Amino acid sequence: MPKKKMIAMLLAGGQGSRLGVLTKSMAKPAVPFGGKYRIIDFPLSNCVNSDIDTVGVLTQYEPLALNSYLGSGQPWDLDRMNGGVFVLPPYVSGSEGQWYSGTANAVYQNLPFIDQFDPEYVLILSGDHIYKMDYAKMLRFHVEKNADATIAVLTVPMDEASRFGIMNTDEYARITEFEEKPKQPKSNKASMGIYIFNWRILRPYLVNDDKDKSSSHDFGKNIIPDLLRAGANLYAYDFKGYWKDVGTLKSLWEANMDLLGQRPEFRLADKDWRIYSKSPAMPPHYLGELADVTDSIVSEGCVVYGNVKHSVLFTGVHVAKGAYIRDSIVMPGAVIGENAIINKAIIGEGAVISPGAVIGSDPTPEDGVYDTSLSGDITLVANTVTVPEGKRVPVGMIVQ
Amino acid sequence: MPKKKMIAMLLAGGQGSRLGVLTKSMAKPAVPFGGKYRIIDFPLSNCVNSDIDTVGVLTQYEPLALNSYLGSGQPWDLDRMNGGVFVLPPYVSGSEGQWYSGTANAVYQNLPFIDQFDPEYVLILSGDHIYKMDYAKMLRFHVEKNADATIAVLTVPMDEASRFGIMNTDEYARITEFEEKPKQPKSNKASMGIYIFNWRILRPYLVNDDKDKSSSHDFGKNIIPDLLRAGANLYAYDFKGYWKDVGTLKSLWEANMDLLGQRPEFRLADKDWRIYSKSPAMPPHYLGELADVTDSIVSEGCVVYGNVKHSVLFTGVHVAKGAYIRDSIVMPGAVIGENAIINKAIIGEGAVISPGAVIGSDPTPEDGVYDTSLSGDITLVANTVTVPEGKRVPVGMIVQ
Amino acid sequence: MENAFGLIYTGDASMQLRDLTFSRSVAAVPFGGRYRTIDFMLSDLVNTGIYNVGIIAQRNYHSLMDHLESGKEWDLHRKRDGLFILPPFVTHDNTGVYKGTIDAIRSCMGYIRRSSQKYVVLMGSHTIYNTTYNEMIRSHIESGADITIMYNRVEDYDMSEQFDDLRLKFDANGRVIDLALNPAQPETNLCSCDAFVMEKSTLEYLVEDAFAHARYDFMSDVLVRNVKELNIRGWEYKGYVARLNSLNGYYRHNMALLDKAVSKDLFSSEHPIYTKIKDEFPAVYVGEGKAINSIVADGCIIEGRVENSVLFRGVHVSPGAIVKNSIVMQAADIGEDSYLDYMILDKGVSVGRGRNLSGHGSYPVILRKGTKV
Amino acid sequence: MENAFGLIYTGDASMQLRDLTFSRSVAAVPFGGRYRTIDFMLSDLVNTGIYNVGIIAQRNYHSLMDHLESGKEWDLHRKRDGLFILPPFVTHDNTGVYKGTIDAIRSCMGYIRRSSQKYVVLMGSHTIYNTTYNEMIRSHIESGADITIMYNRVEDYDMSEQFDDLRLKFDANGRVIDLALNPAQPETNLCSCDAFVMEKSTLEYLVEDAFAHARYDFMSDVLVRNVKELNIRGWEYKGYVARLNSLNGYYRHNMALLDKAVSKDLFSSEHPIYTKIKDEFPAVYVGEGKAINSIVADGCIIEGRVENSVLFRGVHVSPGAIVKNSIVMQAADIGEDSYLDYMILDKGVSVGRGRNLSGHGSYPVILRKGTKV
Repeated sequence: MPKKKMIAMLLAGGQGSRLGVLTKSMAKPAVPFGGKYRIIDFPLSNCVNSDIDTVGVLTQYEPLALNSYLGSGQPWDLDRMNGGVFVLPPYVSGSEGQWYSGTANAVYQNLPFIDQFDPEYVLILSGDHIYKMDYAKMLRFHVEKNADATIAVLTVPMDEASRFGIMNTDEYARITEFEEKPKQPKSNKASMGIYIFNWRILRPYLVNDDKDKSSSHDFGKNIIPDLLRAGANLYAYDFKGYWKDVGTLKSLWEANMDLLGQRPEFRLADKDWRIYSKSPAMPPHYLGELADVTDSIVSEGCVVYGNVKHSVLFTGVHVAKGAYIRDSIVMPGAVIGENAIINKAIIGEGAVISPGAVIGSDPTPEDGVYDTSLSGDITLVANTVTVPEGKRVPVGMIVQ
Repeated sequence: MPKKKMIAMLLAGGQGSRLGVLTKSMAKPAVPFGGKYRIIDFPLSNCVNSDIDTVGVLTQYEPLALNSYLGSGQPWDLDRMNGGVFVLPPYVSGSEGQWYSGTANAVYQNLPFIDQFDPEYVLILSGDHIYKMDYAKMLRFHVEKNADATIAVLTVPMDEASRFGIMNTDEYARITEFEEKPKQPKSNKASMGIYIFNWRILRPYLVNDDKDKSSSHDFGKNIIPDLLRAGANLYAYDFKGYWKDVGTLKSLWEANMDLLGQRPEFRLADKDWRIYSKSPAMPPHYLGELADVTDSIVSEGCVVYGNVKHSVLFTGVHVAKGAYIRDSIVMPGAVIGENAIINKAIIGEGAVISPGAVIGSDPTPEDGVYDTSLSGDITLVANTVTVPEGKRVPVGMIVQ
Repeated sequence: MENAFGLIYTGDASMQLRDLTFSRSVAAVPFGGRYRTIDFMLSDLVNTGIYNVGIIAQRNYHSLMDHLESGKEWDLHRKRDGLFILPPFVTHDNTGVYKGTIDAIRSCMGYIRRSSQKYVVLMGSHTIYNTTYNEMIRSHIESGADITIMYNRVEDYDMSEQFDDLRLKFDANGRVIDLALNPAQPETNLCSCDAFVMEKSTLEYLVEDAFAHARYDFMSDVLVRNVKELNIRGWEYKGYVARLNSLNGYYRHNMALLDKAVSKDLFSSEHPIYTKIKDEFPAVYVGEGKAINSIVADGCIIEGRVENSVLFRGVHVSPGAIVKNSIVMQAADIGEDSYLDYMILDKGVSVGRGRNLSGHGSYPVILRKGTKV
Repeated sequence: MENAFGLIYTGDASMQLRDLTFSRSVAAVPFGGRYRTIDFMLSDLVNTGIYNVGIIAQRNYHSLMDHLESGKEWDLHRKRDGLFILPPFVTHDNTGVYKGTIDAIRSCMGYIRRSSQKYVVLMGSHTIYNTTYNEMIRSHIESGADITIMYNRVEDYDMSEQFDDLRLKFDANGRVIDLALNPAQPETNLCSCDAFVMEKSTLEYLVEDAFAHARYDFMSDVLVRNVKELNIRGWEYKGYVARLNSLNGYYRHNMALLDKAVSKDLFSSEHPIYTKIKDEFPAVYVGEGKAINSIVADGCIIEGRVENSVLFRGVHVSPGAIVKNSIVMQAADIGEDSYLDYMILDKGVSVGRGRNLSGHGSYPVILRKGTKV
């Protein structure tokens, strides 16, 4: 196996319990996003666009959807002879097996996988962030700084800093201190959970961490503090741009809303940084004579006869005439019946909203005044659920 | 996902503990065989040659080598858009994970995988058998008999029948009784561990078997007897041809020896039933001026200056001048030093036999009289071990 | 899997489609918002379970090669069988132009001979439909026919667009007793769909025999001429058939997709139509952007108004622009406040701000690939 | 990954290799038991970390296309970049034959323009070696050269085989001050390896400029003519170089692989040479079957005697047959008790029982593809 300069380890293990029923039978990275994507498309496309051709996907929770989705890796150009995308589940070694007990432990259990590529650098990624990032630039920074580890950080509003892991740095961007959710933050540089390590440096720390029974085997809680204590060269890499952890229903909804508008917060229409995904074989979408679609994303296979305002329709969604959808995301294959009303809601994959049903409140704002606030509650209809005719699902309810 | 007529589930979970040190860090199906193959190439190639394009590989023991080897499935033509080869490890569902506790349990835990293809038939295979078999023919037999399940059987010598699971059948090949290793066998039709089930029939049996705490969740021990008890239509499909379980060092050695000679027991040189494998990028082999190679298989990347009699040299093996190899198998990348002697032995991957070392007994038989008996013991040098200069490793010893 | 292979004749640049086939064969002509005509033939075969497909290419097959690549989008990148592009063998003696279908088929006899399947489905490339051939092959075998022709009932065949119009007449037993090619006064409304099933050995014999007698056209010289000698039968296809035999026909069949019944027929979810993946983002409607009664593909940015139109991938309709009754192919850029009516825009056309371009329903105007207006 | 793309000129059928290039380009000529010459160029590029490669094809590129397929064996089947076969565009005006290298490169300016890399490695296809270009590119950048030529020191260049023999003369600062193409009396033993590094923009300018002045040969009209104007430098390759510039040379370089030092150079395990996988079984020696001082590929069945020879994949040497000093290409069948000495057998040759065929060391006899003797 030829040596690799840098390989990526993508932590996709999370059950994503804060996404609730959406992740009942799939790992969080397999959750649909942005009309035709799944969350994992974003870190994978970032890798490919950054010339990283070897990605280990660490997962132990309901990997079927993810496994089937990733397949041979071809949609992301990751069907490589040397390298490619590998799903890495826990396994039995010697006579017994061990489940992944933390982010660092998951990587530790796959030391032989990493060692076979003999990489200089290892990039650690999460499977639940939406962003476009050139990891090659971050690596250049890491090399220039002669760092042992580099952590990507985002500048957050000072009054929100206490919700994040905060890096305090000196004038050369060297990290002097790391505080997890500090009450009195000294800086507003928040860790994005994206790390580049010199593999030579990281490896012994993983081995030692495994022996420490009191450790929670986590990069943020254990490995980074261990390295800091030992006086290692840790640097903070400033990331400018859109980044969102879509770990909650609200943030998932919000990130989808961020795709809309004349100057969207996050732009999918970017020829220079393509997001790859596995495309289903569906025809282009069709809008009927009476369809009224405004400020929305409409994916292939959709057939729309009704009204869609400021919403994201995923592949193969049917919207019957008279239906009214607003400030909502409708996941693949969902069917919205005649005169149904969907307002500020998430409709799961393959859900059926029967005619006349109302999901969320009746919409009151005028056209062009959309609710993108996080104050009101999101209403959720889980995957494959059928909401009966005329049924009213109140604001904030979760139907499963 | 389009419906499939038949998909295969390949049980590759075995640690293969009877292969001892050879499987210390890899699952049995990844063990090298026949010069350039690994054991799993045989069932996989059988699948592809039988027009089965969807194979689930069930594994939980050291899957790294297998995972890396299978990659995108391309070498076996299994990089398909719908279907292909999938490595299926145990996983966490809900809040906890469960390791595979038996062959039937492994398939049970992957019900959702099978269901997504909605197959009419499911083929159950083992990952440790060497044979060429047209499963499409077996399926035709299964359909003609209108069977619920069909078990491939091999006719074994009557005096060995008590070592096998024996199927007693009526004149129409219908199985009337199944006896596991019977003291007084009534027939000599031994189960090969290859089953075709109607998925509709098998599915509820797997679900019920999972609930039975006393079950060992095994196809042979539980599912087949359950079906028989329930009066299901079970048929025995007579397989004619070479078949070998290579679960022991002796049978692995013997099966390799079976490839040699003018009329080999098992013929690799078969254009009509190609065995596919992942090829390393190595040049053709080179035999030096003084090389004396007789009745042997020599793979790409080998460089031979010494003597090789009735042996199998795997890819990239080096044999220095004066070395003498006889009735042996030398696995990929092993190096045999000057004047070393290897007799009736298995040399593991990357092992180094230093000059003058002797593995097994000094050879005595004349040219052309080879020892293919299983009476004497095999000597084994484990993967990557170095045997020092001049060292004598006695017959039957295992060096690790 | 069927015991058959597919052989698709992509023909030379056809004059019927005028500027659309200026630099591509009919098989590579864009259709229905994200497809090329060849996608339908390939998907029909793959959905049948036929995984050995030969494509007889002539000159100008580069855009076809680009589109097909290794065949992986149709699951046809295979070690055994798969997709074979059979280009003309250009040598000092051979200019790469075939004398006719017979000559073209004969030039790939090597491929035909090597194919291990018993039956062949021979197809043209200007007739679009969505079916599987399983039933047709079964009916071919059961009837004992030499050749089975797929046909449909045509109601309003526009005689001014007549092209490769092969009419079938049956006797009471279902045997074809007369075939007429491009008849001025068709006796029947049963019209060949340009797909033929026969045994491979039958094809080999018929082609060699015709060639030996200097006859070069499969339809007239083999089928029509031998209707008495051969046991020819038919298999009726009842779904929608789009014959791209004129520019008007091309326009009409694209527009027909706005009819739900037609698009359901051609884009059956049971038999998906596969095509090359372009990794475009989903279409986005921005500001005043609207579309009604239209088909819009991925990668479109709609800021203007679209009516009764088919938009291919990556079209940008700027604010204030109005696109009506038009077919707009890949990556067109429609400038602000421009107006298009009854237009066909080939790939990469750019329409400047405020331009006003109109064709007419019976004569849509076509803008060539890459035109800047 | 290097910021460079590769451009390989495969040339037309070369007369130097006589019957070997009767139906294939030099790039598709089999070499070394399991390779084609193009495998070396592609592997050199891929091992360098160059994943954007254009191959300028001329007539007779079908066997090349068959061999390369989607480029997956070289890991060149990619969505961004990858392998591009650039066939001649045959139209009514263009017969598909280029006037020279300049004309050929110019015909794929579209590909060159679209390539996003700054540097280009331009290569011919009859010079075989195993290296990476990383060091050469670095030296090119550091020296500030316009063009860097890869060269090696030749000791025993056979002037009777002279072909595309470009000699370099340096000044004290390492700048090339003289280039001589096919000189009758070479002044130096520094000979171009037919690989050139330059900025893409330099190539674009030089090609357009030469073409505008009706000059069509890259070596004579661009390099030799402009040696004063251009800052041309060299990068010395010290490993084995096989120039396939004559049939004798072809024979000699294949035989040189029996020398351990040469085969180690060309088949370095650090820089593997990739080729198309054929899924052959490993070679098997049966009964009296023996081989000495020979290279034997997968799929061979050796029942006779092989000496000082190179056997490609799938060769069968029957009992009693003797093969000496010969190159035997894929799938040859050597009959019982036959005798071959100093022969080159092209693909699929069949030698009958008891046949006796001999060439001579200085003039090996070649049997054309598919010959039955």
